[in-house]
Amino acid sequence: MAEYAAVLVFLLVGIGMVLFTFFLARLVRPANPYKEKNQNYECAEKPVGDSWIQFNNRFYIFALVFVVFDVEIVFLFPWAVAFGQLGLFALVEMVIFICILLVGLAYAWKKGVLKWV
Amino acid sequence: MSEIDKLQTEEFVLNMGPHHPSTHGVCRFVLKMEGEVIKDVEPVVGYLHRALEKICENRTYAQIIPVTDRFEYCTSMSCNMAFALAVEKLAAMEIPERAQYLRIIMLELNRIASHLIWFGTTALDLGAITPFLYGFREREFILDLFEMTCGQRLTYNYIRVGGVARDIPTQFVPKCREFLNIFDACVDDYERLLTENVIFVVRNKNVGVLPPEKAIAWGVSGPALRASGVKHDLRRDDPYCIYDRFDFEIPTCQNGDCYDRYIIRIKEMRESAKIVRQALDKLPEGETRAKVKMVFKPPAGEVYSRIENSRGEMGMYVISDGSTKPVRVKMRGGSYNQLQVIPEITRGHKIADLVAIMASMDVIMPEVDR
Amino acid sequence: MGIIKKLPVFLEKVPGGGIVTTSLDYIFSQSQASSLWYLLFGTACCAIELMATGASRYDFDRLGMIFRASPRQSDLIIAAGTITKKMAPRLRLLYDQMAEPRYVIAMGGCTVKGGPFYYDSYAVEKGIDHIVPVDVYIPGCPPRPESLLEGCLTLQKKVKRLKMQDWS
Amino acid sequence: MELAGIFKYFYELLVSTGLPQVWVDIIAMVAAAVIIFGFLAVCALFLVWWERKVSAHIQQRFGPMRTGWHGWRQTIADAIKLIQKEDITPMTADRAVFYWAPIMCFVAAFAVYVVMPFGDGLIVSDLNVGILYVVAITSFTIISLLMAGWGSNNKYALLGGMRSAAQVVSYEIPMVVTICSVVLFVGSLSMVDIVQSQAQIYQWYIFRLPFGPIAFIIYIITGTAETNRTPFDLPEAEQELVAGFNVEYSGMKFAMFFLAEFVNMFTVSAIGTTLFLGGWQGPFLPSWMWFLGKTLVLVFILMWFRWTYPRLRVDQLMEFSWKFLLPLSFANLILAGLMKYSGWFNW
Amino acid sequence: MDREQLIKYIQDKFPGKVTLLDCGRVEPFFKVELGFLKEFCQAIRDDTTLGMDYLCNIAGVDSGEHYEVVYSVASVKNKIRFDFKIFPERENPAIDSVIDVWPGANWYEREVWELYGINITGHPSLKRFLLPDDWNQGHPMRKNWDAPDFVRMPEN
Repeated sequence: MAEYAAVLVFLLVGIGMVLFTFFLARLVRPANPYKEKNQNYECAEKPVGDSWIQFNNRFYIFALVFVVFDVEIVFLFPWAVAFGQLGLFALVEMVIFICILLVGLAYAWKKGVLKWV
Repeated sequence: MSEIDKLQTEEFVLNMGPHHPSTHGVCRFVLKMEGEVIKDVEPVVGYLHRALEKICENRTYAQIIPVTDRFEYCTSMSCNMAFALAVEKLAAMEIPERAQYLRIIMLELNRIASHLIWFGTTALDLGAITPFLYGFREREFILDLFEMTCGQRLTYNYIRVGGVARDIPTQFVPKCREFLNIFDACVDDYERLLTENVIFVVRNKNVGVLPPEKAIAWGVSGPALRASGVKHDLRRDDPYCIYDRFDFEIPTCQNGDCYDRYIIRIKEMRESAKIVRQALDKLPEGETRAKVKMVFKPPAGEVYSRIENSRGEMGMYVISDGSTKPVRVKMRGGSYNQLQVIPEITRGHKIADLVAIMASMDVIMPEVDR
Repeated sequence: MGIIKKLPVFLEKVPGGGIVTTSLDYIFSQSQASSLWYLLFGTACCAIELMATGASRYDFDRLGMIFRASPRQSDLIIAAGTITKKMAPRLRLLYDQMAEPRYVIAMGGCTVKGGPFYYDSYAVEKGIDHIVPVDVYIPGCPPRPESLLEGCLTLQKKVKRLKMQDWS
Repeated sequence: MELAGIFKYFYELLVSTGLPQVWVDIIAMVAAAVIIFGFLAVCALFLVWWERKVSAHIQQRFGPMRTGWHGWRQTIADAIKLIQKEDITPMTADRAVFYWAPIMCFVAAFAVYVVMPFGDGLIVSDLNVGILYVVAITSFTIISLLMAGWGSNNKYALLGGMRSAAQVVSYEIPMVVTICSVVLFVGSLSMVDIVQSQAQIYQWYIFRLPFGPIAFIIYIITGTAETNRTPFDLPEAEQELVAGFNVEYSGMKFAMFFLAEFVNMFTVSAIGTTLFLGGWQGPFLPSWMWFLGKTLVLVFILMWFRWTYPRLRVDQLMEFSWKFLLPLSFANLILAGLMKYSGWFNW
Repeated sequence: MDREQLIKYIQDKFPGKVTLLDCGRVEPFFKVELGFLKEFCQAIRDDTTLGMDYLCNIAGVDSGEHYEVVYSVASVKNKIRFDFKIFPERENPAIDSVIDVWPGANWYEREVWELYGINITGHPSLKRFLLPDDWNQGHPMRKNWDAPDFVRMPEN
């Protein structure tokens, strides 16, 4: 577990360093906010409506497909690591597994899910 | 498929412009979007409305020529030309031979320069930055030629009523030949960068298809019209100047999509170079300007004259009442109609396609707003 | 903000503090001057010359100037081209939305004083200094790339003279 | 001149002070983190400068020339200027999300370097899940871009953020599958093991025909997409979305996105070096030089892409990933399995 | 079809409604009766001999005494071109829209409406076009128009 401490240290040091530069900039930079300046930029026009809207659902479907595949990949990694010891059986099994996955992909493709709008 | 589409997506209104990198000036599109798909476009123009026509009403004919320069600054020569042609038609003037040939050389060089700007900005709008700089590199050669002729890089005031302002300097012809010699290789270079680039092709094929009937009905002209398969070029169909003496092709394509418009313009650059070469060969000696009185008063009358500019039909409608100033000058640019038709061909496409269509139509805002 | 403005006042009292102040001034103003990112903003004819200046022969990048499309990240508006009455509020808004310190170059006759559209035009703003504060004026219709580069160098000189106390 | 010895010397010096082991380790790690942070800052500044010079020379220009010799101080000046820029938060923005997005973006890019094998013995911590950790931590970048897009409450930023999320999500899978095919050969997830399994030049995975070159090309394509660079730079497509997700960011926050982009580019190249080009392995020169050299070559290739290609459209981008790269990468994985099992090129 | 033939053809086709004006220098200029505009446009577009399918230009004119709207039309396939004018009334000028005939007329008509104040009946969206959204100073292309900040070119 001790090795993983490095990850924690890196995260903390990273956040710390970035915050430190922000602090440094705070000392130096001007600050003069007013209404027009803080208005959202929309090509030099006043923004029409809010941008927090119900966004295109297609996006969430992509996310779902992604999650499906990502979970499969979690299974792939241990298989790949232990492949040397497992031999032919593992290979055939994984080919079947991947084929099932690809059938899923083909289904999604046919259903038109993979069309980004 | 259908189940997904039934799920609700909120429409939102997105302003694209007036300050936007790819609206070619200061045009604004009010887009009704559904996700990335454009449901409706409304162009809002007028951000560059400078009242050129009002200004023309209070200038003498000689003073109007520099005003027309600002009407369409990418091809100022043809603006000069269109106006000079209108006034010459009014006054039924004879133009010296040498001036005619010089006009052709300048117009065609200017067409190349304008197409090079289009080439650069099109590539830029599609995300390729390097072709932009290549296009501008060759454009500088042409600008050098113009500069040695009339002292300006962009607003030339060179083609005047009755001829051209002054004769070309002696180095012009050799320099121009030098440029023409390298130019074909340069166009090959551009084509290598884009024409068969897979990404460029998929971005442009079948995007913004403009069928020929629609193009004519909406008044689209120039390369955009020819890309739809209509062989219409005023240099041939309604010859002005001495275009009927030259041998050149009018390229046409069939599909009318962005890619065809690209191909047409690339071919046109080569054709223009061909015309310049012929004109240089035939260039006669002699006067460069007809005798025009200091206080120039064309007879009363009205004329609409049109020429083929790099963006399509450029028309000048001039009313003279016999005094030193015109009653009315109306300028008509090709971009006006091409911008007008953009909503028609953009619905259902994505933002990125709008950018590509805008680039391929080669819209330039001062021609619309004046 | 505020602390840095008071710093010179404080440092003056310290022996040798002047050295710190001047060298800080030097570093800050030099780096600001040599990295003026300009906003991609052009309306008319001058915009073409602005593009030509950015292109290979004249090459803005030599001076460390690159374009940014968003006003939030740019330091400089080169108002290239005619500003009409319809455009004027938009230019002001763009200027407002830039992060300070920000500079304006009025490029071309139209932005300086209306240029060829001063007379007889009902739609052109007669000089953009009615709308935004201008640092450098470049006359010409349109100015040549050389004069634009000269204008930028003039602006650089102006920025290099800035001291910490002057910061807004 | 191997650098590992120097670090070892300092570590032993620290041990000899008699501090408890825990403290020694923590101090060493913090020191390593600070050193790598410094390295990355310098590296990113260098890459920005380099990119500007490369682009300039591709385009027959000179690029920065006025600040120092060939403008070497240019990006330093840019950084100091960005420190002086005002920091604007739009009034309708979600302040917390808006504030933390750049931090997260940079930290995600930075934390990868825990397992980066810079040279022989130059690795902060050789985690036994190495490459999986890299894959996991780089995914945080998407969240930060999404945060930036959402937090700005700007439509362009939102479109940019959404695009970036969809894009990275799509390209993640072929990338991971490709990495998986290398892991299959190595039989370990540790970065050091991956490097050590390619000790000789003919053992580099790029040369293991036929699977190696395909895997490498898929990796480079997906890597370009993951770092949002042309032809996949849709999230910040200047000509479409003004500046995409970072349209509202100014000053130091923008600088963080900017730096993170270049750090990510370096990361992708470094991982590519480790996986396919034998990492630090190489004759004569010290290992870290080999590592840096190979990485910079890959970085150069990414830059070359950027200044040559136009940009894809968003739906074409997605289709390319799902309909072409994904099946190809799975096929390649099976191919790799067959190769490993049958023993071709498996020396 | 040359100039004389064209004049004759049009005068024969629309007797009484269309008259030839003498202002045309190159191409013929016709005057079309106020109420007859739309019908005329439809007819010249659908006529096979003419086939004026292409609208080049619409220009509003204020000659000082009266308003005019000038249409320049062309035929892409027959390669002929002519212009015709219509004279709206001085008070409350109004003309018919020709969008149904040539959709490209849309913006030209908007412009005429905005700059000359000539009302276009049947136009779907007469909104502010070239002038600022908050413009309230009338129709600037009219000859007698003036505004406080409008500077005329001084006569030398």
